[in-house]
Amino acid sequence: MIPQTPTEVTGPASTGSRATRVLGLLALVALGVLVLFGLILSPADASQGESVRIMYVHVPSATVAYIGCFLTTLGSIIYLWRKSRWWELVAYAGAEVATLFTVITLVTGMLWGRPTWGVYWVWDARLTSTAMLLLLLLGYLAVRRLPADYEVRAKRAAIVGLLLVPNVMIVRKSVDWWRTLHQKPTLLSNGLDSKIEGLMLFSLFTGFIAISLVFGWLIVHRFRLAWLEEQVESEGLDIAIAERRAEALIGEVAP
Amino acid sequence: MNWGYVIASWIIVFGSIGAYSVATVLRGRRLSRQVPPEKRRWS
Amino acid sequence: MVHLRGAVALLGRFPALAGVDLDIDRRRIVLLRGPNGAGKTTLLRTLAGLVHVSEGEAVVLGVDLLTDRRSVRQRVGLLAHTTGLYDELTVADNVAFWARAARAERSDVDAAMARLGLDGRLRTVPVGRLSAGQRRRTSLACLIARRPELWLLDEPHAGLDQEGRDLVDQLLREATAAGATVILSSHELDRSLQLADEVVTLSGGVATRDS
Amino acid sequence: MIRDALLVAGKDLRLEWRSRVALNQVAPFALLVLVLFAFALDPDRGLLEKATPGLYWVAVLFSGLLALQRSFSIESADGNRDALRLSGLDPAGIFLGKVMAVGLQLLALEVLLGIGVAVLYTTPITGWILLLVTAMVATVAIAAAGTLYGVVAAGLRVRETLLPLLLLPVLAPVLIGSTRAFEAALGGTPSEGWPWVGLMGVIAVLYIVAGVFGFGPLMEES
Repeated sequence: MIPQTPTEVTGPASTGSRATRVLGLLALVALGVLVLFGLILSPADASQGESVRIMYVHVPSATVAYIGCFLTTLGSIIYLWRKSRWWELVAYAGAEVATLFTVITLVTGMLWGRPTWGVYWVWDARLTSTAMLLLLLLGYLAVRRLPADYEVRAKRAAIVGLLLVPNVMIVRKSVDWWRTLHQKPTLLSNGLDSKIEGLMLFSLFTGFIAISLVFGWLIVHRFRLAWLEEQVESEGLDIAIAERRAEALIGEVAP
Repeated sequence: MNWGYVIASWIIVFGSIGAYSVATVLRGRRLSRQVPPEKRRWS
Repeated sequence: MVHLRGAVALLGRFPALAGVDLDIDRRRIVLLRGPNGAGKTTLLRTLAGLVHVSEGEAVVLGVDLLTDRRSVRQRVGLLAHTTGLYDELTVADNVAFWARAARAERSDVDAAMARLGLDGRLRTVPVGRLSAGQRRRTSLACLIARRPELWLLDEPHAGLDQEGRDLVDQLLREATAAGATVILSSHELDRSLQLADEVVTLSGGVATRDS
Repeated sequence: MIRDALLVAGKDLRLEWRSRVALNQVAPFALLVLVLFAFALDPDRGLLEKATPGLYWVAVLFSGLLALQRSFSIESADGNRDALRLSGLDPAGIFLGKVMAVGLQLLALEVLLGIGVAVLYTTPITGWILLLVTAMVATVAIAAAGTLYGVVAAGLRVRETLLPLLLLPVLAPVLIGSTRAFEAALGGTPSEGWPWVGLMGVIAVLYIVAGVFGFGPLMEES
């Protein structure tokens, strides 16, 4: 992931490298194992029935979404502190991948809710704070993708990114308080806490491994893509200075 | 009886991750051509 | 007072200054000239500490602009095309706000307004209702109340009447007599050449000194 | 820093006083929102009464958003950012000054809306201490967060649309907290309201600190 000194002069013509190919292969194998255990080998839950299988992808997705947010805040802090563009791009990659997994978390949560609660949406504390998380991430991405100079975008986005994790914590706390005053239907306390064992636990574990590998692979590729985007933007600065100086020479010849 | 929701969730998970991955990789390939090799410092 | 060596300044990705060399001593009046787009305005904004110098050397009033731009800002006075004045506030409120922000004394504020002829009926007129020349006078009043060590003026004569232009020249001579340094750009060449001690021509983001 | 803050706050309030935009446009808008709620929720069915605290704070939030937009549109004149950077004002002072000015305008709006709610929705007012403390803390939180995100969006063509997107999700906990605290006060169980005041206090402090340290970098480079 760290841009290193070139080992060969001709770099790869994509965002891939030997390391990411190994990582990608591992992720694919893990996903295969996850399908095998999550959909075929593990039994249905006594109380939830088959819909417990949604948990094996839902819970890991929620976890990596939070990890992505954490990367965004961490990257933003280091960018503001050290002026490190590298970390700024990590923050950007983290936010975008986190957005993907937040959407996945929301959709799978709703699809789990329909057979369990009979409706797609209830104002469950976790579901609500995940929706708020999505809105906060979209705000960050809106600033980061502003049509403006890199410095302007990066600095403003970094302030928003810096406050992302504190905001997520405050929103979660407030939504928890807000809901728990009335009822307590959260995904985990309703389903998995009590009698999870054996193959089901192993399936969930496989889910964490597989989704984490996918997350890592996506972060590396998205980071490298952001790196390329930035290179394309700053490309040709030397040429621009030379052209500007040439203007001066022409000016001297023609008085 | 809930298999429909299970399959739908898994398809959405695998589909969206797959689509995002493909988009990222393809865009990476396209941009790579515009950047000189010495600035793509990974191997 | 001012020392630039190969200074590059970017506006976005455009190199508005493409390696400027410039040395200016204290108490001098220096005229910048050059065609539109030569980098005059960017040079003045750079010297005021508003634009980031990405390459080369840049020292203004003994402060290195590459490491510290903030401490220069309070000590210079920039008269730009844009005024930064609040349209809905009166002339007196505007001058008082900007001058007191720079820690000017109340008496300096009144003196500056009197000097620019803003002490009469104009005091209580909202800036939004002023003519271009009157706005320029208001900006100048804000500037002289701050007593800057380095005056940076982007076409100070533009929009002023005959009397106003004479007043500007007089203010600049007084400023240098009091120990300040002045750099101005102007298209009023006859008037400015009389006023200036030195002339620097900018073209394509590069400076050359006229002998 | 405090001196600069007072200078900026004084300037903003004087400008508001001279232009009277808050008085002539924002205040009537706030009252209009109250009337619209009454149209949407039939006043005879008791819905309005139950929802009063929530409606009140939604009205504060939306009219406060207008006041915030206004507070940044006066700084959007050509060259204003340059002038502020050259002025010698401490960026933290500018931030605090704008927070003060926006906060005072919000308080005025809240008083007006409070009178409006009491009269139009015939809400009996109880639990004064909790009501006042909630209003103060929520106002500081809204003004501080609004000013910080206001400058993130400032100077861009998309300013008017970007600010609500950034600000409203962040203020959702303030809306929840202030509404619950008001319900507790009006329902005669003030002890349930104080934890919410604490939560809003945390938000207010977070944004004051972030603004004091973040305003300087945000004023540069744009």
